[in-house]
This record gives sequence, structure tokens and C-alpha cells, in this order.
Amino acid sequence: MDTVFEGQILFRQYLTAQNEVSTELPEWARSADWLTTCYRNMVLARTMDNKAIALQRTGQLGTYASLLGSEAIDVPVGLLMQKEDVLIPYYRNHAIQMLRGTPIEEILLYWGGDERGNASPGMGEDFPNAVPIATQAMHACGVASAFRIRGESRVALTLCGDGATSKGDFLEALNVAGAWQLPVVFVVNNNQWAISVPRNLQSGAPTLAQKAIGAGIRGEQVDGNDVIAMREALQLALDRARDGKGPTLIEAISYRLSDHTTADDATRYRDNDELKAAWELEPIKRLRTYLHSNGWWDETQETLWQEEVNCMVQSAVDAYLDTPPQPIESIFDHLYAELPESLREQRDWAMVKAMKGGSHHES
Amino acid sequence: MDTVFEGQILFRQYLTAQNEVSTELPEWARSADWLTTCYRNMVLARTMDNKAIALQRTGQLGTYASLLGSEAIDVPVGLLMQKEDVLIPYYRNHAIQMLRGTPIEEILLYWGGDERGNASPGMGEDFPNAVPIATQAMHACGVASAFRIRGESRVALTLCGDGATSKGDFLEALNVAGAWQLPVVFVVNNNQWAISVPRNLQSGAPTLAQKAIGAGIRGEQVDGNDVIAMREALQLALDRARDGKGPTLIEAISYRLSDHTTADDATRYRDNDELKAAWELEPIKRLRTYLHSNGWWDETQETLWQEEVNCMVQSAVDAYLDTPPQPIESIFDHLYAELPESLREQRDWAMVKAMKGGSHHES
Amino acid sequence: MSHETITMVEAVNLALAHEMEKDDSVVLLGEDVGTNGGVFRATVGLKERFGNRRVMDTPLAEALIGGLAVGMAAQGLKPVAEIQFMGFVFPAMEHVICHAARLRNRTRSRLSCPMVLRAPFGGGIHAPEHHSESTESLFAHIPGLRVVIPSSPARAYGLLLAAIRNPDPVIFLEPKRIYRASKQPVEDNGVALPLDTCFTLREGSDLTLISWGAMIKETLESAEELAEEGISCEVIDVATISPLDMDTILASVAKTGRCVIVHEASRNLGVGAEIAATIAEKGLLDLQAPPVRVTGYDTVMPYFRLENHFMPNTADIKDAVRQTLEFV
Amino acid sequence: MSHETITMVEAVNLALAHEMEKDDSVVLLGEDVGTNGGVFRATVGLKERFGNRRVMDTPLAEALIGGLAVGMAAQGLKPVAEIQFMGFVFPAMEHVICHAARLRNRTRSRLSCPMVLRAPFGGGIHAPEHHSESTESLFAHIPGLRVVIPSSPARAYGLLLAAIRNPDPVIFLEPKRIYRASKQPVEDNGVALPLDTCFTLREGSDLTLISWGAMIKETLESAEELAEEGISCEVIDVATISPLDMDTILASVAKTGRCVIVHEASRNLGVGAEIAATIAEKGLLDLQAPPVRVTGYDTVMPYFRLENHFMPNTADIKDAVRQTLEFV
Ligand SMILES: Cc1ncc(C[n+]2csc(CCOP(=O)(O)OP(=O)(O)O)c2C)c(N)n1
Ligand SMILES: Cc1ncc(C[n+]2csc(CCOP(=O)(O)OP(=O)(O)O)c2C)c(N)n1
Ligand SMILES: [Mg+2]
Ligand SMILES: [Mg+2]
Repeated sequence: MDTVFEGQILFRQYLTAQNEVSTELPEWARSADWLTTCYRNMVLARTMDNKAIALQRTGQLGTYASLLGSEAIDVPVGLLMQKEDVLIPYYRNHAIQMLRGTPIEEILLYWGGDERGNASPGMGEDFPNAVPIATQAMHACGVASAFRIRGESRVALTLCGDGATSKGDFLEALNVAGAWQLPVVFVVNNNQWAISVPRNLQSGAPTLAQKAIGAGIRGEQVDGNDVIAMREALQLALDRARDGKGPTLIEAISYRLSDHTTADDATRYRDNDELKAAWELEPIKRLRTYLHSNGWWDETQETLWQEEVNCMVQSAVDAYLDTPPQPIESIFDHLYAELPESLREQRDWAMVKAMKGGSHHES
Repeated sequence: MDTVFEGQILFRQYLTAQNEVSTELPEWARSADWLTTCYRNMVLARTMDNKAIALQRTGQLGTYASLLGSEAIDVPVGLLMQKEDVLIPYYRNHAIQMLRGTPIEEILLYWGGDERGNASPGMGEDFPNAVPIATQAMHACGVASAFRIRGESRVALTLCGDGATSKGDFLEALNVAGAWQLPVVFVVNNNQWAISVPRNLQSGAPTLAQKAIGAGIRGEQVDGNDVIAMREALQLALDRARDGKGPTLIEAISYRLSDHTTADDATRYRDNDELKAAWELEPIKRLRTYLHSNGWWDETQETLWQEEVNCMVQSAVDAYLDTPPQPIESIFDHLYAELPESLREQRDWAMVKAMKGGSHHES
Repeated sequence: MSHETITMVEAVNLALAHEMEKDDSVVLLGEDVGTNGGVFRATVGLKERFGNRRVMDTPLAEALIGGLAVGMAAQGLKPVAEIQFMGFVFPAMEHVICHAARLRNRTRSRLSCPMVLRAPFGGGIHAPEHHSESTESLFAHIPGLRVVIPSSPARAYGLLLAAIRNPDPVIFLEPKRIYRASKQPVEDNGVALPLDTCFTLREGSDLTLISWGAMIKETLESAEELAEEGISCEVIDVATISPLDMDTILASVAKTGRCVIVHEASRNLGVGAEIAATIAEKGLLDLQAPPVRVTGYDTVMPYFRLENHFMPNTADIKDAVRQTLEFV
Repeated sequence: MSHETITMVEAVNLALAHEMEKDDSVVLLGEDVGTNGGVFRATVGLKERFGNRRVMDTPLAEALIGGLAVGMAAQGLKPVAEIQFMGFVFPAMEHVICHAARLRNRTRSRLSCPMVLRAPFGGGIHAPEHHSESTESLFAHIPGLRVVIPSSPARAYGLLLAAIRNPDPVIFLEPKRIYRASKQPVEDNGVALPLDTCFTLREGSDLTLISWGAMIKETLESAEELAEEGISCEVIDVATISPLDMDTILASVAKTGRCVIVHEASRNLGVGAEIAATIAEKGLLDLQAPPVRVTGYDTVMPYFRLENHFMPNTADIKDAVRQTLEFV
């Protein structure tokens, strides 16, 4: 029997949780610059995240999906994408949105149940959060197709979770990306859980990266707690896509250190020892240790930066809490470019009902 | 970088189009028994197919999907599946249906636009043809799940085309089959075309069998014009599934020698040279040559069998053409187990309208 | 025999447990229905009790959930599949519409599809986008399906038992806003409710209020408050949205001469359209006023900060009733 | 400027070619739309003319077709996506309902989704199962979409131009039974028709006939034959199914006092339900007889040997008209 296909998946890691260098470091990782920027933003991301959870717990935010444990995936994505690239995120990528220009108060606005949180001019052409799982993977292919049709050197980057890799949308998207050699990068944040469903129940495949093989595209597995590995993998994938060399699937191995969302209670289904073990691998401590050991970061800087970050987040929270709700007619005014005649009556009713004395008046 | 996964796809073939043995033959292929049975049924299948096309051309059948070029895939499937297994076919598997016990006249009835064509008691628990592409792959997993839940040693076997492998249903089905280690066999009839879309536009993957790798299941590529290879691959897959060793994906390489259906005209999009070349590889001639060269079949047998087969098919055609249409109330009577009260009025109208003098009377 | 005071979501759980105990062919599948017991706890304890062969956490894929259920049902199992929120049911539509609804008809009853597709639906719990829609109409339009919506713990119990036992596919939609809104004594007696009849929850003579699901709460409250004004409303819980029992509705409207239909879904082609159209067609001469619909707007369900504006409330219902009564 | 006598499917092709010529951002995608020119030849010649960057044969996956179109449209392209038959649209529903219909609203108009989803639909050509359904109602219920159905070559041309130019998603359903049923002179002048108004095809005083798509043929024939009996019917082609122009319909019913709605889709929650309900709600006092619906049954569309029983014909329409006129 002839072998008609052979494939393999490699695992990329430079810095272990024990602060050991497991693969020779790339040149750029031997200087402070990018890594401290990365670190600062990871701390900012986590601070924002903590604050959002606190807001939710006090009834000032809706159900919120924490990014805890994704910092080493999302911050490098946010730093490495070009402005003209397009982000097609899932619902856990607030750090990327922030780095690409969405003010924190607008991110909070979204999680506060207000569509204006998707309207920030800072978002440029980026997609809003995708709530229906994996649908964004196809939109990314549509965006990438538009780039190809117009002959633009831009990249569409999309993210999803490990659970999302089971959904047809993700798989159809990988397939068309391969068939059309689209300038798209798929990043799977394999945080080991899809709400209560563990990774091994999602798929019999030993790696999720090998789903790339089924679609005939490049795939690799990366330590998603190691920003050096993430930068290397992402830069390669982005460059290849931009240069017309086709799509890449990156499976970033991480761990969901939080509950699924604030509406979830992971202790119902998840072993506490597993969680503890995962905390040993977490990305911020790992990077901080590396920065410290190179003398690129110290306790004073840490304290100052944490203070600065607290201020930034607090003023964003204030701005968020000060934002008055949209007028009710907004639900009509963005439905179509122009209000259809047939909706005018409903819009009028809605406004009357919202007025003082109306059935839907909220004081 | 560590290698975390390695996989390969092998191509199985024993008998080439040049009547050469390319791999050592299995023991059973050194005797006439199974191979002549297989041959007879392939001739029967092709005869039935020709007749169906003729019926369509003369307005006595609806749009019909020819099986021409699939004989070496479908006849082995039909012979090797056990009666208690369940077939979940696509719309090109008439030969399997026939071999599993559906009278030819009932197969024709289906293509004549009559639901009774799916009702043959000969079909047992087999599914009817799936018209929406790839949906059957999931039903097969549902059937296989039922076997697993009840602890039965049965296998669900499902087929689809190369085009169908792009659809989420197929890919989600492969994935769950792997995750749950279901007793299911997926056979892809890669006949190189999905209506007008050639195989290379469907996917960037060099083989379709490697979609199994993405799902973490066994996959292999087989010469779908070589019944010996098909039997070997199928038997192994069926045995493994029955023994609880998990699912298999078989990519059978064939060629759609016909138009997509009788409603299609392949000359609009397909090169005639390609078609000619494909005829050189076709399965019936290949097997006949092998049988002849072993002295297991001769011209007299051929003539006699062809006559017999013609009679069988003709009497099925006669029976089909003699079948009166269903009464109109049949469209109500199988909608629910019991007719909902609210539909009684519509059913009554329909019957009145179908009566002599009614608006829908057909004489 | 237990006779507990329970919530609607507990009643769902009770019915599932009852039927799984009684009938081995009943199996559950869906996302997070196993160890987690469902994000609303509707299936809590069932995996522990009946094992993971019968309570299956599926990969994250709704088309798959629909397709698996069809395959299992064709094999004579009675799968009860959960879609985590109705807003995520769309990938399963092809299996529901093209297969579940048709398997019996397609095979002239050789095969059938006794499955239930459960999904929590509706707004009012301040949930994220896509977690609050009411699209029962999309299923109700499809011949071969049944669409059932309970509005109380007892009806959830009895109707879910009926849905599971029914030999055809049932879309069972659970108004999550009232999952825990109130408790009711529910006897775990295995008695199913009929799937072909509306429930008249309150008799009245001036006007017929027609509703279902979570809005039954506001509808009943409105009727109560209107009674204090001397207005006597009959309240009908449609419950079996499709096939629709128009006889009960028409008889009530023949008696009262006036009706107001209340639903949370968008107005255009909401189930209220069919009810109003049929009343006009078959009961025109009974009507002393136009059949009025009090519904969500023909807009996308707003994010939760504005969602209360979208949903009808008792003031809206009472206004519509008064206006209808004033019509001459 | 050509002014040819063409069929409806040729008019579709003409409109596509016109707009692709004029506007680089118009692109086509779908199964077999390229070299093959579509299974009905609606896109024939366009790949040769505009290249395979702008005319894309997709892999066989309808969810993908929907999802790609959303992504392209968000980028400012104007994708015209073909679903080969409406019976295969269901995998694309999630993208249509959750994304196309909402992208503008979700982003407060930062992004939008100017896509067209074309699909041939309806029965009467003796096609296999799933090739003959009429499920326009499922889309019409969804806020944020437009649903448009032409009934003649000229309206196909003008409405398709309007659909492509429209800044929001349009579901454009082509009644394939009349793809080649008749020819009409169509001037390739690039003039679009409005998307917010019904077309009154025939004036009349006794009764209003309301229909769309292929059934317009039978409806007009019925009106003609009834005219010979001295019955004067107004005929309205709804065409823009959603958002629905009820003003034109209500004005006509106010004039005639009677109406019959004709559609091929199943009755329960077919678009006729909304029309009848709104007539009852807003035009009750104008009605001299119940609004009657002549429709397909609430059954699965039968395989083709019985399909003619399912579809309304002129005898049915005329009976309904006479019956409505006899109502007192
Ligand atoms: C189509 C769809 N089905 C179900 C859900 C409900 N849901 C939200 S998140 C989630 C799990 C996602 O897990 P994963 O893809 O691993 O991402 P993670 O949240 O772990 O980052 C589910 C089932 C949804 N949003 N969309
Ligand atoms: C969901 C769906 N989309 C589209 C179609 C129309 N269609 C019927 S057959 C076909 C091509 C199938 O090609 P392939 O899977 O290779 O099978 P083959 O017919 O070549 O054996 C298409 C697009 C369909 N039946 N179902
Ligand atoms: Mg996850
Ligand atoms: Mg093929």
C-alpha cells in the first residue's frame, strides 16, 4: 500500500513554567522591549478583567466572560496584528479589542447590555464579539476573501475556543481557507473546557491543531502560556498569510482559570486540583519571572504599573457607569439603513410608551 | 519543537486497470466465488441504471442520479454489510439498496416521485435516501449511538460524495464518531465531481481520507474501481466497528461516468478527454478481465447473465409502471402518527378536490 | 408518590426523571446536560442516576445534536435533546425541518422520529445577546412538527411527559423567565397532558385573552386587575402552538366577541398572526372588535439594557383590552 | 441599450451582469455558479466575463455560503450568494438570522451587511424532494431582513437591481416554476424597482386578490376568467414580502371590501396569515366577508407524483372568490 499523505503536528514552546528555556530563544526575546510591553498589557488585561467581575458581582454589569488565563494568547495577538488587519473575535478577546483601540469603557458597555459597546470607532473594521459559537471563523474567511478579491495585503485573524472546533462552521471555514488559500489565521484558545465539557469529550483527535491536516492547511500547537512561543507562531502565520502563502491554524494550549462566565460555577464539574495545577502554568507569573531574572522588571515597576493600571481601569469604569442608556428608538434606527415605512408606527408607540406616564417608562 | 502528532494515509489497491496485481492478493480473491457474485451484481446494477435513465428520457421517471462508475463501491458494500446493520445512504446507492432487499420496482417508485419508494419492508431499518447533502453522516452517528447505548454488535454504514465532505455535517459526524468511538463506517465515493465543481476546488487537502486525521479516527484511501481493495477495506472497517474498535473513513477513488443527474449536462463543464480516460479505469471491465483471465467467467455466461438481468429489470419496470398513484389523503396520513384534529378539514377538502369534478381531479 | 411544591425547571427535571425511570429508551443529549446538569439545572442529577450512556454530553455542535437525535429516534430510542438556548437552534434547523419533521411521511411510517427538542427561550433575565429570543413561529410553520410551550410547573410536567411519549417530533420550548418565578405543587404521577388542546385558565365574558409561555403571567395578572375594574376576561393558554387548537379559541371568541393576543415574539408572522387570521376567517361574524395583538416589536431583541422596552407588560395588555372594549 | 424579450431567469442574469459591470464590489458565490452558470443558468457567462475572483464556486456548504457572504459584506463588498434550491438554505439560517439580519443593529451601523441571498423556490417542476418548498415565511418573520419575490421578468430585473443596491440583507426568492414560463421585453436600463411597495397588477372593484411569486400567474388568470363572469378583481402582487406594504393592501380592501390571499406555502403561519391578521386588525370595518386564504396544505410538500394536489390552482382561486362574494 502506498503512502499518499503524511503529516505531523509540532509543539512550540520556548519558556517553561519552571523558567527554563526549552528551545533556543529567538533574537528578539533577548531584549526587554517587546516583552515588557507585552507584560504591561497582560497586567492591564487582568486588572480590567478583575474589575469587570467585581462589577458583575455588584449588579453593575451583565453576565461576563473572563479572560483569565488567556493573556499570553490575546496580548500578543493584539500587539502583532497590523491596524489594517481585521480581527474577528469571539467573546473572550477583550484584551485584543483594547489593544486595537477600543476604550475599556466601551468594552464594559457591551457587557453592560448596550449595543454601543460594538460601535466604537476604535474598532475600525473589526467584527463585534461573536456569541453564536464558531460562526466568526466563516466571517473571517469572508473578510479574507474580500482582501483577496481586492488584492490587498491584509490578514483576517479569528479566535475561538476548544469547544468551537467541534462545530461545522469552524471546520467548513478551515476547509475553504485551504481550498482558496485565504489570508486568514485561526487561533484556537484551547483552555481545556467548553463550559463543563472537557477537551477530551470534544474530540478524539489527540491535538486540535491536526484539524488543519483535515483541511490541508498549516497547523501547529503552541504553549499558550508562553508569550515568546505565541509571538513566534503568530508572526509566522501573519507573515505567511500576508505574503499569500496561505492560512494557518494555531492551537494555543491554555487553561480557563475562571468560571466559564459569571453565570457559571465551575466547582460543579471541575476538580480543584486540576485548577491548582493550572495556576502553576499561568502566563503572567511565567513572564514576570523571566523579566525579573533578566533584570528587565522589578518590584517597584510592578507596583507603579499596577497603580497606573488601576487608575486607567477605574476611570474607564466611571465613564461606563456614567453612560446613560440609549433612547428606545435606537432599536429601530439601526435595524435598516432607512426605517421602513411599516415600522414607523411601532417606533412611535415605543417612544410614547417610554415617555413619562407611558407603560414602559423607566425613571 | 516536539512532534505531538504524526499521521499518514495509505492507498489500497490490488488490481490495476491493466489487470496487474499491484499488491499481493488476499486468499479469498484467489477463488471465483465472491468475485463472480460481485460481478453479477455489478452488471445487474448497471443494467438497472441504464434502464432508469431510459425511463427518465421517455418521461416515465423523474430526475435520476445514475450510479455509473460506483459499482465497485456499492456492490461490495451491499454484499458485506450484515442484515442487522443499518445503511444510511445518499442518493446514489441504489445498488446497495437492491442488494439489501429493496425490490427494483420500489427503487424506481422513489425516483418516480412516490414516497412508497422509501417504504419497502425490504429496507428494514435502513434510512431512506438523503437528499440534503451530508446530513446522513450524522444520522449514521445517531444510529451507531443507539447500538452503543443498547450494547448491540451492529454497524451503521453511511456513504456520501466528495462534495459532501466539505459540509459541516460530515465533519461534525466524523468528530463525534471519534470522540464517542462509534460503530460507524463512512464511505466517501470520491467520484471527482460535485455537479460541476471538481474535487480540487472542494478542498485543499491532498486526500479526503485525511479528514479522518482531523477527527482522530482511522482513514484510508482505496481504489474504488477495484472490488478486491474495496472488500478488504470494508471488511476491516466493518469488523473493527462491530468489535468496538471504533469508526473508519474510507475514501474510495472513483469517477462519475454519468452526468450528475439526468437534469445535468456535464459537457458544459467537464473535459471529454478526462471522461474518456476515466472509462479506461472503470470497474466492470476491470473485474471481468480478471475473471476471464482466471477462467472464472466467459462470454457465454456473460450473454446468459445479461439476458437474465434484462428480464429481471424489465419485469421490475413493468411492475413500477403498473403502480397506481397514492390517494391524495396519503399526504396527511403519514404526517403524524395520528391526524391532528386541526388537519381533518384540510384532508377532507383535499379528497373532495381530487374527486371527479373536483379542482384537482386527475383522470 | 411525591407531591412537592416545585418550580418549572424542577418540574422539567421531574418529568425527565420519571420517564427515564419508566422507559429505557428515553435518553438525553446536549451541551452540558451531563455532569453540569444543564446551564439551568434542568437535567441535574440525571447523569448520576441513569449513567452516561443515557445522558450524553455532546461535542459543541447543534446540527450534530439535531442529527444524532434523528438517528437515535429512527432506531426507536426516545431522545430528548437540549439546545442550550433557543438562539442557538439554527444550525439544527436542517435536521429538524428536513428530517425530523419528515421521516415518518418520507417513509410512509416505516420509520418515525419520536424525539423531543427542548430549549429555554424568551427574554427578561438580562442575558447576553442571542439568549433571549422567541422564535417559536419558525417551528410552528413546519408541518410534521409539534410545538409545545408550558406556562406553569404542572403544565411543564404534564406536557413534557406527553411530548416524550408522543410518537412524533416535538419542539418543547421552556420560558426561562418563569423557570423559577413561582412554585406549585406537582404530583409525580406520570399523568401526561393532552397535546392537542388549549388550556382555559380563567373564564370570562367580555373579552378573550390569548397567550402562552412566560406572558401568561402578565396576562393573568392583567385579567385579575381588569376584573377589579369590572372587566371579565377569559384567559386561554395556547400551550400547544402547533398543531393549533383553534376550536377552543374560536368558541371563546364566539362567546366574548372580542380578543387580545399577547406574545413576546415579534409581531410580523408571530403565532398571533395565525390566530388572528383564523379568527377573522372563521369567526368574523362573532367579532365585535378587531382582534388585537400585543407583541414584541418587529426589531431585533435589544441587548438587555433596553430589553424591557421590547417585552409587553401588564399596562400594555390592559390598554389593549380597554381599547378593544371601547371599539364600536 | 438592449431591449430584449426574455425569460425571468434571463432577467436575473441580466440584472446581475448589469450591476457587476457597473459596480466592482458586486461578487457572486455559490455552488455551481461559475463554469456551470448555475443549475438553472441564472449566472451563465458571468464567470467568463468577470473572472473567477468575482464569481466563486464555493465548496459544498451552505452555512459557509452564508458566512462568507456576511464576511464579505462587512468588508463593503456586495455579495450575491446563491443557494441552489431553497430547500437547502437551512444550514445558512444561523448566519442569516444571527448575523446578516443583525450586523448593522449590533454595531449601531458601524458595520452593515449589504448582501443578497438568491434561491429558486416553489413547486411545479416535478423535482425531487426538497426542491419544491416555499418557506418564505421563515425569513419574513426575522426583523432586519428584506424578503423579495418577483413574479415577472421585468420585476425580477428591477427588484434584483434594487436588492443588490440595498444597503441591507435581502432574501431574493425566485419562483422557478415561472423561470421560463413566459417572456417579456426587458430594457437593460439599470432602473431599479422600489422595495417597499406592492404592485397592483390589475384594478378591480369587487374583491382584492393578493398573491406573489409563481401563483401570480394563476391569480391573474383567475381574475381574467372571473371578469368574463362579470366579477371585477383587483390583483396585488405583494413582491416585497417583508417589510410588508400593508398600506396598498388595506387601501384596496377598503375599496373592494373583500379579499382572497393566494400562496403556495403551507397555510399555518404562511405570509397570508400576517396579511389576513393585519386586515382584520386595521380594516375590520371595511370587510364585507372574511379574508380567505387559498394555500398549500399544512403538510409536507408531497413528492412530485402528487405535488399538483398540493398547489392551489385557478379553480381553487375562483371558487374562493365566488364563495367570498356570496358571503353576506
Ligand atoms: C452555537 C452556540 N451554541 C451554544 C452556545 C452556548 N455556549 C456559549 S460558550 C460555550 C462553550 C464554548 O467553549 P469553548 O469553545 O471551548 O470556548 P471557551 O468559552 O472555553 O473559551 C457554549 C456551549 C453558543 N454561544 N453558541
Ligand atoms: C445541502 C444541499 N446542498 C445542495 C444540494 C444540491 N446538490 C445535490 S447533489 C450536489 C453535489 C454533490 O456532490 P458529491 O457530494 O460529490 O456527490 P456526487 O453527486 O458527486 O456523488 C449538490 C450541490 C443538496 N442536495 N443539498
Ligand atoms: Mg474552552
Ligand atoms: Mg462527487
